[in-house]
Amino acid sequence: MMSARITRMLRTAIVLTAALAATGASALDKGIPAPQFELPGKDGGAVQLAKLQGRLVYVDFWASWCGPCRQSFPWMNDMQARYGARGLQVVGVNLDAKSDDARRFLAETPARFTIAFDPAGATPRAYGIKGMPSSVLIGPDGKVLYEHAGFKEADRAALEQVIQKALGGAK
Amino acid sequence: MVDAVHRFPFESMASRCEIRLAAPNAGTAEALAQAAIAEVRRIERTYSRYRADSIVSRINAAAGCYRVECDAETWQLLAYADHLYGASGGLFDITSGVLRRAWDFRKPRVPGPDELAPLLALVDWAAVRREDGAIFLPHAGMEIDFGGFGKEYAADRACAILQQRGARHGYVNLGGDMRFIGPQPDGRPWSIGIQDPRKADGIAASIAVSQGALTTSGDYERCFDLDGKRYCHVLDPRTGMPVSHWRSVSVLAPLAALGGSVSTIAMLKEADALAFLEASGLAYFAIDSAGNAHHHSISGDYAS
Amino acid sequence: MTISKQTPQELAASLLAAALLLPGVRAQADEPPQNGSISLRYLDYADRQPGLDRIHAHSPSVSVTAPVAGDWSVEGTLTADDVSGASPRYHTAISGASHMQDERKAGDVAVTRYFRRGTLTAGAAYSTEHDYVSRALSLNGTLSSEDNNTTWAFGLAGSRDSINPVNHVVVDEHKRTVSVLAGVTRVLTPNDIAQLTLTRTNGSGYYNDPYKLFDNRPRSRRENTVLLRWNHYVDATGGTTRLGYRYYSDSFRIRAHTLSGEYVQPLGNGWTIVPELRLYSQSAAWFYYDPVYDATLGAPFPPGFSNGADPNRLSSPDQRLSGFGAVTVGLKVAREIGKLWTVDVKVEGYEQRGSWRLFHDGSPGLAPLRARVLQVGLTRRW
Amino acid sequence: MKVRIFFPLIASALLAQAGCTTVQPWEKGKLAKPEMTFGGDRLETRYADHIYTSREAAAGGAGVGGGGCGCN
Repeated sequence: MMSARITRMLRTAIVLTAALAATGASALDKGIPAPQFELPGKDGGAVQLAKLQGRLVYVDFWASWCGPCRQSFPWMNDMQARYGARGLQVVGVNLDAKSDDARRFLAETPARFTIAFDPAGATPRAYGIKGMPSSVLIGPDGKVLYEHAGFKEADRAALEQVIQKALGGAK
Repeated sequence: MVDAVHRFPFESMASRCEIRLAAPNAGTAEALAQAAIAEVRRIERTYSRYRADSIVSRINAAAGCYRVECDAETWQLLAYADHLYGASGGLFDITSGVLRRAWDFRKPRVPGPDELAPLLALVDWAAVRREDGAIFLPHAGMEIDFGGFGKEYAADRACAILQQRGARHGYVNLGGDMRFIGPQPDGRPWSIGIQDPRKADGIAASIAVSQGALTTSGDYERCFDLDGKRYCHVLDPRTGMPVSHWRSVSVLAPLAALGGSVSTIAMLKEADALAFLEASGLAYFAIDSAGNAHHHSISGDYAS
Repeated sequence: MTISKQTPQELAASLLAAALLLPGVRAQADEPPQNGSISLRYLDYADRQPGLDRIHAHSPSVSVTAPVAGDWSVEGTLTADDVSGASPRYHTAISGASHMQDERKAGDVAVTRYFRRGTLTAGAAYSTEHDYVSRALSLNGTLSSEDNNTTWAFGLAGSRDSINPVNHVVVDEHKRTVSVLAGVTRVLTPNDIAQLTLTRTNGSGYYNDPYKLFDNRPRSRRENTVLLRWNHYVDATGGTTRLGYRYYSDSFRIRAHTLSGEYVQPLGNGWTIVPELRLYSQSAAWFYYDPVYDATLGAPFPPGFSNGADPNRLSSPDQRLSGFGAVTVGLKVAREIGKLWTVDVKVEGYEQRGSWRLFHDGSPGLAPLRARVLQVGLTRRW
Repeated sequence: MKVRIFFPLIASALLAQAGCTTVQPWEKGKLAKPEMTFGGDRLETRYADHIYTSREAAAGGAGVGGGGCGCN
């Protein structure tokens, strides 16, 4: 009797592990125009995706409570410093319900790129993001080039290559 | 509880400097500031052409005679100077310091061509030989001078030291060239006024900055007026004469060393300055000889 | 030195790249903690019954969690129990209680692999004391839904113990168990998360307590647990309630209900206070006998022993198999120092009484057991 | 016996049904707090399990794989 139960448990375990490897559906299909947004910026001005037409825009959805987000800020600062002159513009869209939490985060973890606030969460909903943080690379033509959820050490090199390729391509 | 901001004024590189940073208490602020000021003084000692024991003086003394070994830091600075020479089409030439012998901005006197000619012959970065860690100035009397970006480099170093030790809010101001550690303690950016070139205590514009660097080259720092014409210390290395197209060029950049060299090159480019500034991809604020402002700000935290 | 004609983009990039090469002009941003941590903890446990101080235990332990190469993490703990005191030989009899002094060392290690939407953890545990060595292996996994709101958990573990009591009542006895676990965690609202976990353990071998008289237990045991937990964030106070209910039942026909509740209340500048209440109630094992002894032979002989009852009849006078209720009241105070250190102190009082059993009456005639527990902990993240 | 089967069924039904409004990733700020996770301090949990299994008959529930002991 005991072995039957164990084997049944094992079978469900194996089925579940197989599902582990399945890749998730991407929220936005490549090549479609990225949903527009206009959000309040950090120093009062507005941040509009339309105004960044012609630049390679790296939109990153983050929140103060999200651990991997804190890891990604130094990397995004580096990207903005190294590729800003070649047309990259990093835009960090904060999704904290209370923007004060975000400002405390920014005082501790400096952001050398554009910051916008979306406490209501309309933009991430439009972009259909699945995890925190999530980033979307938008080409100079306003179309979605690449999408990425989460941020790990190993992601740094891969993401930089995508940016370089996109910049290389963008004349 | 937001940390208080502490101020540490000091004199260096013949200009008024200040370190402003937020810290839990005066004691930590003092310790941090002293470490940064020590670094600025070290750079000043190492690269000042007025000090006989500096590497720059030793290189200049050996001009036309023998090569001088350089340490890694000097070697990097020379490599950066070489890069600026290339990027500016030869206008940014650290051997042009020798022209200073003809110009004494304390007396309104314009040197004649015969006085400038022998000096112009010594302005030739292209002829300087740099191999396996040593530098050789081929003609006797040649001189190099890091005045073009030495101060900005010191500002970057001081800021890096403060950030390394945990400072998050404040800036380093060396004679008007500013490098920002981070926003004000409450997260708001610093509001910085850009000097009006023609009014000593006037502000031409103000910029909200929370990181990166704000550097300015102007025709009002060391200059004199003669017959209604302004003669400033920014000299064209080909003619030995002061530039006159721009009153001042301010640049916002990730590093002071970059901003400082771009603003100086822009002054030297005279009519082509705007094209060069556009190509540099940096935000700038320039006032031409007629007093009109030309500015370009890229969205994002670099400029307001 | 050629003066290269550079396109605007190249010029800008080359200028910046050159400036960035200048030595020491950019501070290396200090990396935020990578969820590695090391904890030290010390436990001081003492229990007694009216008239007899029973067990006193001091137990330092250390635990390390280290992320490895991005997708892996390794966790390990080491514990040393220094246990001394007296244990009644039957029921809660004071006279003849056996005095003991024991040093137990235990350690375990677990390696976790992180996938995009799940984890897989392999673990091993080892515990040794002078009369009991235990080895255990486990494999646990989790799988999250696409929106990360539902997480399935599954686990499989086995243990193998060898028992050699000092009184040589038995020699080289063994006990093996195999356990399986299945669970689901569900995000209900932005303030609520709930979890249901089912476990089943089958064991065979030596279950007796060799130091208790007339302790003759079945050589197999099947145990089931159902655990329902619910954490709720209270917007008004910024605190979190952590409630849990566990139902336990086994082939000894013991049924146990456990209701546990904690309330975590942050107090500002690093202080946190956590009051805790736990209610427990269990029924007696079917072969447990009350402290009513054989008419002629008296204590500790089970009733009917003298007139020819079957000598290897299953029986046990162990208080832990009796019917009783228990209450734990505790308070933990924690202080976070800077971003990397946390220190905490926890004090708990526990009392177990037959009369406190819920829904039914508990086993009669046993003295109440009281225990006080003191813990001090220090954790550093890196 | 009846309780053993009946109880988990209603519990899991309750769980599945109750969570019908999907919580978006950016709404999980409070859920990310350490006290909202079920893990708890490893050593503290280890001590609690150890004390209760050596004073009560019931054991386990949250996980599998811990070693046994001859505690009395």
